[in-house]
Amino acid sequence: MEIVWVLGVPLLGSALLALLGHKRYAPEINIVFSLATLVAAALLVVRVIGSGPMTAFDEQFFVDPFNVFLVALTCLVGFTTAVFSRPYMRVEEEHGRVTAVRLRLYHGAYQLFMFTMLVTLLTNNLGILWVAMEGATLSTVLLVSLYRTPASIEAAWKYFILCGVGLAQALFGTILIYFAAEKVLGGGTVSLLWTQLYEVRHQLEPTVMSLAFVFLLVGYGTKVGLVPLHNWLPDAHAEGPTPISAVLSGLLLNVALYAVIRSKVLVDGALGTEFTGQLMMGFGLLTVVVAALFLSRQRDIKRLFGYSSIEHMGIITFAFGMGGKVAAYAGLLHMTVHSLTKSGIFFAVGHAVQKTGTQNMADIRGLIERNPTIGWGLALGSLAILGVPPFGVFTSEFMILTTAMHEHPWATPFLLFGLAVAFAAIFGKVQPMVFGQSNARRLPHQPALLPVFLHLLLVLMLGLYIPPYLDQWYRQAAALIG
Amino acid sequence: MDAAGIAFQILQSVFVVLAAPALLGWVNQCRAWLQNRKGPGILRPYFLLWRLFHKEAVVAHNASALFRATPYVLFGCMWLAAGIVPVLATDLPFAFAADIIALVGIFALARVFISLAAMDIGTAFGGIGARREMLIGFLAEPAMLMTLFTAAFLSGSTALTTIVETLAHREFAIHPGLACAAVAFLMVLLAENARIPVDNPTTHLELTMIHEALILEYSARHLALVEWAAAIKLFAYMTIGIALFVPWGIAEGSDWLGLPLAVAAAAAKLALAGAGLAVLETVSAKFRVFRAPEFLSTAFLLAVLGMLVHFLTDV
Amino acid sequence: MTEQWVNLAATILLIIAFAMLSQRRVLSLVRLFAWQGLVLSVSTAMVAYSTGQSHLWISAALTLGLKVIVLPIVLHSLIVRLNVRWDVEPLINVPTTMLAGIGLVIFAFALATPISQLAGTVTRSTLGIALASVLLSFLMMIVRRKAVPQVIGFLAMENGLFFAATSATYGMPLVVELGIALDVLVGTFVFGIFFFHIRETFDSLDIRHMEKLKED
Amino acid sequence: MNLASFPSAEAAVGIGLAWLALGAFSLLESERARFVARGVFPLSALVSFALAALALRTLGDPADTLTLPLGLPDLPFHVRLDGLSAFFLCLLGVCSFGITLYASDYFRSESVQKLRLLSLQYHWFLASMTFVLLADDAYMFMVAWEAMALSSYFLVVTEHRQGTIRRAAFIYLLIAHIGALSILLCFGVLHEAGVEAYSFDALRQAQLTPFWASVAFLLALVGFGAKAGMMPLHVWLPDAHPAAPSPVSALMSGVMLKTAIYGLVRVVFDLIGSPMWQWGLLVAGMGATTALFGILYALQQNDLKRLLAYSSVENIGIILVGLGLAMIFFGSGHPEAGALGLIGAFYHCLNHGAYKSLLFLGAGTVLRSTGMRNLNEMGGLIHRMPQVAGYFLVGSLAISALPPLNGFVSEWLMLQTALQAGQLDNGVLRSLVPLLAAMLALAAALTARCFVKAFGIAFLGQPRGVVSEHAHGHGEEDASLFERLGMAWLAVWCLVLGVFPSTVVGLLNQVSLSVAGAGLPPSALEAGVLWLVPSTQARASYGPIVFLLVIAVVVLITYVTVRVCFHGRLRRAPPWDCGFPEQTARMQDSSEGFGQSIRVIFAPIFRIAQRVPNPEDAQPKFELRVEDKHWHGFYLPIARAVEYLSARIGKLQQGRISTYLLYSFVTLIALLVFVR
Repeated sequence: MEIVWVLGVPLLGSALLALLGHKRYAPEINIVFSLATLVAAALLVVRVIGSGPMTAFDEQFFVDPFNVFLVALTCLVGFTTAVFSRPYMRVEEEHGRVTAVRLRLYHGAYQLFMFTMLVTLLTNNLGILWVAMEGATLSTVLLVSLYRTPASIEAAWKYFILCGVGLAQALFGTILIYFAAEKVLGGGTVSLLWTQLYEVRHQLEPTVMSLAFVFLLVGYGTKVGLVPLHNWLPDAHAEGPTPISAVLSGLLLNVALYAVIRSKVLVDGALGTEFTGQLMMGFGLLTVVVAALFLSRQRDIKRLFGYSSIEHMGIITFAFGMGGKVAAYAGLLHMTVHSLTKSGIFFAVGHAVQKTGTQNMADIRGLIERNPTIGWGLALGSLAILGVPPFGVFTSEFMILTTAMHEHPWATPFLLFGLAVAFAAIFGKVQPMVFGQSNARRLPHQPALLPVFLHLLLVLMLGLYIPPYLDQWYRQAAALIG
Repeated sequence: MDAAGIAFQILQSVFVVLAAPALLGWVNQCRAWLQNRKGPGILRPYFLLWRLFHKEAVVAHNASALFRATPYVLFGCMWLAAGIVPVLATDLPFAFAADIIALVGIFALARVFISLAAMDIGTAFGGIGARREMLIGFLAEPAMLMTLFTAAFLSGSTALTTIVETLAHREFAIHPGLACAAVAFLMVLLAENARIPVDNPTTHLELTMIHEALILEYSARHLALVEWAAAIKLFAYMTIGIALFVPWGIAEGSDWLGLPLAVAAAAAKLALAGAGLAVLETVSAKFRVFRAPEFLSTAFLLAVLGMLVHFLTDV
Repeated sequence: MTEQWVNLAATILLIIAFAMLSQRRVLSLVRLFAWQGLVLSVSTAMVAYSTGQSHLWISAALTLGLKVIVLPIVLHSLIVRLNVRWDVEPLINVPTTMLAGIGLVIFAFALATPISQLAGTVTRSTLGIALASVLLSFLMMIVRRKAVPQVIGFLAMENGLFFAATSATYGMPLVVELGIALDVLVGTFVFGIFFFHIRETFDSLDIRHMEKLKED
Repeated sequence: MNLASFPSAEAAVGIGLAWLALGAFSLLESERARFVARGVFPLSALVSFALAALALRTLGDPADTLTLPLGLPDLPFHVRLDGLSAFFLCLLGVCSFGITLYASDYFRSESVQKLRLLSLQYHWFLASMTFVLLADDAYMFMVAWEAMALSSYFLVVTEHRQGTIRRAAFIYLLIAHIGALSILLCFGVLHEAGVEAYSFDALRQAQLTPFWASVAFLLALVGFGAKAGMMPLHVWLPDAHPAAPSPVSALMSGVMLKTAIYGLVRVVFDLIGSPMWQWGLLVAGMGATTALFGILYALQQNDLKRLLAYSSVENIGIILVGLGLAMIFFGSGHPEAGALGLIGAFYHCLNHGAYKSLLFLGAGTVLRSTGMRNLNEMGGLIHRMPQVAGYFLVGSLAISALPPLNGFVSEWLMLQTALQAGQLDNGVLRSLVPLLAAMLALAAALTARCFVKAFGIAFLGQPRGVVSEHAHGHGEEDASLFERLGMAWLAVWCLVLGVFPSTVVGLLNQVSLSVAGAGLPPSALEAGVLWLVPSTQARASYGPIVFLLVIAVVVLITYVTVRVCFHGRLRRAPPWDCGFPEQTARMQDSSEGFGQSIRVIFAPIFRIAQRVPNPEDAQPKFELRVEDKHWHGFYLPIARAVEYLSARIGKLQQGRISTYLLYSFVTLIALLVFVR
């Protein structure tokens, strides 16, 4: 029942905002719907904690510890982003960057995006998963080009084409899985249900499954932002409105990775080898190293953090590739803290960009003097994302690095190189923005920094203390994946 | 530590302090003879000190307390050094307070103080003197330490008294390690006591002087103490050299009967060493200041070599 | 019997894919795309007829409606309205592209053969062709420099996938098929909107104008 | 009170928490700056005192452990207070007591906004150091370790408007972070599997092949070496330490560097357990190079605080030599000599903590009161601020390893360790170890020269420049009361540590016993309070009390004799001008001048840019820049290589969508080929 609420609320919100999105009070409606989704998700979480994994609607939907925590995370970040977007989009409107009509599109698509992501997470049907993922692309592509600048249109076009082509590969992979499952489970919907497939995963044809995994990895990996399929990501992050950058980085990438991991579990069962793990480790390392090198060349602040997301996706992919309970636990934790931290950073970045009127990092200086909260938010957020304790990103990196050192020592130099270069690149660019002589100006609307510090506080907490129920989730999910 | 030991200790200290100017006088006298001059006599330094003590001290306007305290510190350091080097006997209770490393430390302490005092007034020469003194020091000090270490390795101890006892009982043999060390020590001695070829104790030429530049601002009793300390320093160095390289004849234990013999032996050895120093100073010419580091690094190298040679030969 | 017809359809599809790869005129591309849809629809119907899978009829009808009628019309009208009928020069010359295409076909066949052996369907030998047409469409997207042909390539790739689904498995479950169809439809509309935006912003649908976002 | 049941670990954690709370509290207080300076800082000093007392009391006790309800699920924060931790906590407590007292005066003229943050970061810095020393699992250690780096980073960047300071802080944090990653990997090597296995107890159990043990050791050396300022990872240190406010510089140099030493000892002696002599050779060699380079660079500095920072590099080198010697001796089966080296290294940690803090505080008062940090502007400060001059002199003498102050004791202990080389069986080692002693001696002599320069040029002579009008002092020229108290405390420690070494060595012997399982021979400990003896008195001994007494008595006797027998007449006159009456203050030897001869002798190790004016120059100006070669020879090439790589990689993303599609296509094809 809660599933209906979780999925229905954003769908309804989308429909409503498609009509009312241009009104003065639309941001508030957006917030209310996001909050309602969050509440529904919380109820779902309570239910799952209470009674364990469950399926619904003829097994079409499925909730287990793995996806329920992602659902909760998605709804939480969705809500805080909605809170952040209220003053942010108002300022944009006053600066004349968006019109009321486009705000209608913005608000409607925002809720639609939430809906598609929640469907992706909750569905048990691999086909629907694909459909919803494509839907997520479709609902955000026009948001990326919201400002209608040449750059934003170019970014959106690349986003659309690259992700579309990528997802086409994923569809082929899905077809192959269905092809393999058909012989075991017979045809029909049942052959695409993840729970059913999971039961029979050992009987699936290995050749087909390994081929399927390649297509799925390339397909969903495009959305995850794995190198060399990542090229859409920095553009889309830099040119879209900041709230969209926040949810793209914080949520969409996670969801895409979720799809990869769901497939990996099945393929692993079929193959019984470390094939998928090695593939993912390879992609992960390549991603970390290349993204780190890209980081040091950035001038645009949002692009910078876009690349940082790529790097972190690389780390997570590597972690899941290693497998094992600790690594999988760390990967899940990293997904959580990365999306919290990165969206928090984008909130801070959004305000900083509005205050200084530029995304060029060389022109942003001394935030801490004129806007201490934004400055501190950006500084602490960057440090957190760079894996400096006591923030939670460190916790997962701690587990990932030590496990890697123990099980795959050859990989650690790459990781070390990536992390060190990323640190130098990001912090070397963030520090002069935060400190020094200020050039920021006053804005008509109070910045909504509550989300920033809420996220940072959560991440800080995860660095020092992981609540038992969260721990239980992670453990169960890690057992499932690892 | 017994009463006899303490008596010996005090006796030796007093002896050294009182005898030191005589050694200086002797060296100068020898040098004069070698240069075909008549010479001022051995007792001349005592007379000079006496005269200086009677004079009125003149101190620069901006001299600080450090400036005035330094001569006393210097004198105290040297006295202590003289007290722990076995000159007459090896049973010196104070010697346990300071082994060879501490001995080098004492000399360093004195050096730092005199250098600081030289910089206190703020004249150009004081600064130059301090800088040159520390230039000599930074190479001489480790060279000295390495020399002593060779002996320490030989005897398995860093206590001077133990070293001397061990070495004195050793069969006479040419020890290549020790020989290197001896040469190095001699070089350090020359440098540390402002002798030719590193410094010229008799010059007041601004561009070359080291020791004299340091004490340019001192007068009267302060100067007397500084000069006296310098004399003790020379004495101490010579006795260290003697103790390390020709230790025979020293009185062991609180041996009152052996004392006259020890005094005689010490006096003879010192007289010989002083004469040798005079010869050395006469036949060599002073280096330019910036050659001094080369001279001293040679000493340092020799000392280290001596130590290594010791390890190669004395397994 | 059906197998031979389906194989024939597959061969036609492959030929159409090559034709699209070499076609320079946009309107002809749209026409080829419609033909591709038609062949797809017919072959789906044949499979449906021979196997009695009822949902395949719906698939066939859907394909006919969407890919033979709606999308070509939409594309055609867009081309007319945007006045982008002129010829398209590919980035790489046609013979080279064709050679690469032949290589791809061989590769796809080699890849698909072991899998085809496992398939229990009558249409199994066509899986290689389906994969080949997917890859050929991919290649087409790479070598085109205008937005519209690129989108047609994208849609052709979708067709190839659809054919793969039918040939390998007698089609995906209906829900999924419907979802995919919806996505394709919405996607095409979004593409349409984009064409206008691009045109408005850059005065041309040449995607070479959109190479500003890069590392330098 | 029952000794056995005293909850020492709890108390230590409580002290860390107290500091955290004080920091948070000062953030709450937004109105009165004076209150923070006068209330929070003295309170914090009391906390330091409590820590020192607690640590001193528990130094010899068996380890006390505690588990905190924080941390990872299977790995709550483990706390352990054993001899090693207690010793370093003691160091922290002792130094921070003086520094914090000082800080309460030093900071009081800051604005409220700045002071709040400063106080927060300062106290969190203290707390994180406490937790680093208490941590008993890899995770808590890393968290505390990086929290320490982070809080000190923010302290360094306090004056963030200056570009050089921002750059210094950035490089500091970068190297600290890379070092931390290296430490992390070291723990990774040591741990077996599973999250629970990150507690130090589990790491101790690890069975490692010599290869992996060496990997772990090397990673630890790089990680802790980066923090300690070991060459060539030291480049951040001379920039970052001077950039911070002076009490913070004092804390960083005096205490924070020692946490790195603590870490190295903890990992090598405790976690890995059995050091190999090859490691010792490496550590000692690095240490000796570090010491020599550090002091040579220190000699070339004109900025007083920078000079002190480079001198910290040197001291770390000396400590590393001590540690290396200890590892050599432990590794070749001579635990007694090894323990002596370890004790020497620990002693030097303590000493450096005391005198380097003192020196930084002295430099701080000079900076606060006159606004000057360039030696070439100073001169004659002894007349303006005799108190500071006195304390600075004590510090300078102590750091120059002059008896009877403390620096000499540790130097002596390490030389004594080197003199045990005769015991070694390996011929190469036997001749290398004395070489280390030679390097140590050279470094010590150079230190003396360096501090004669620092003290002489800053405090003696005549003023060289005009005192800045903008000096942010508060009226008083010399150190104010709390500043004096802070410095006096540290100066007293310099003296106490110098005069009562045998007591300290007795305590350190227990530390050595607890961490390495070996101590000095009994004959060494029976010699009594007067004598410091490494093995037997016949071999070597040092009696600073006797030493001090003799010098004092002699000086007194001389003074009295001179005064009684002769007279005390004194006349003030202008200094002797050697016949050239136009002497000015500018003719004094300058800071560059004092380094000149060293610069010439050791020219190859410096990067010198010098411009000597022509005789015809209308406005002759001498310019000299001496830079660290490591920066140009090691770091810049790495940075350039990374830049080059990233430029190459950047070409991948050249904006054309066809190319991107091609990537995706090629990836797919390649993977498909791979799968087949």
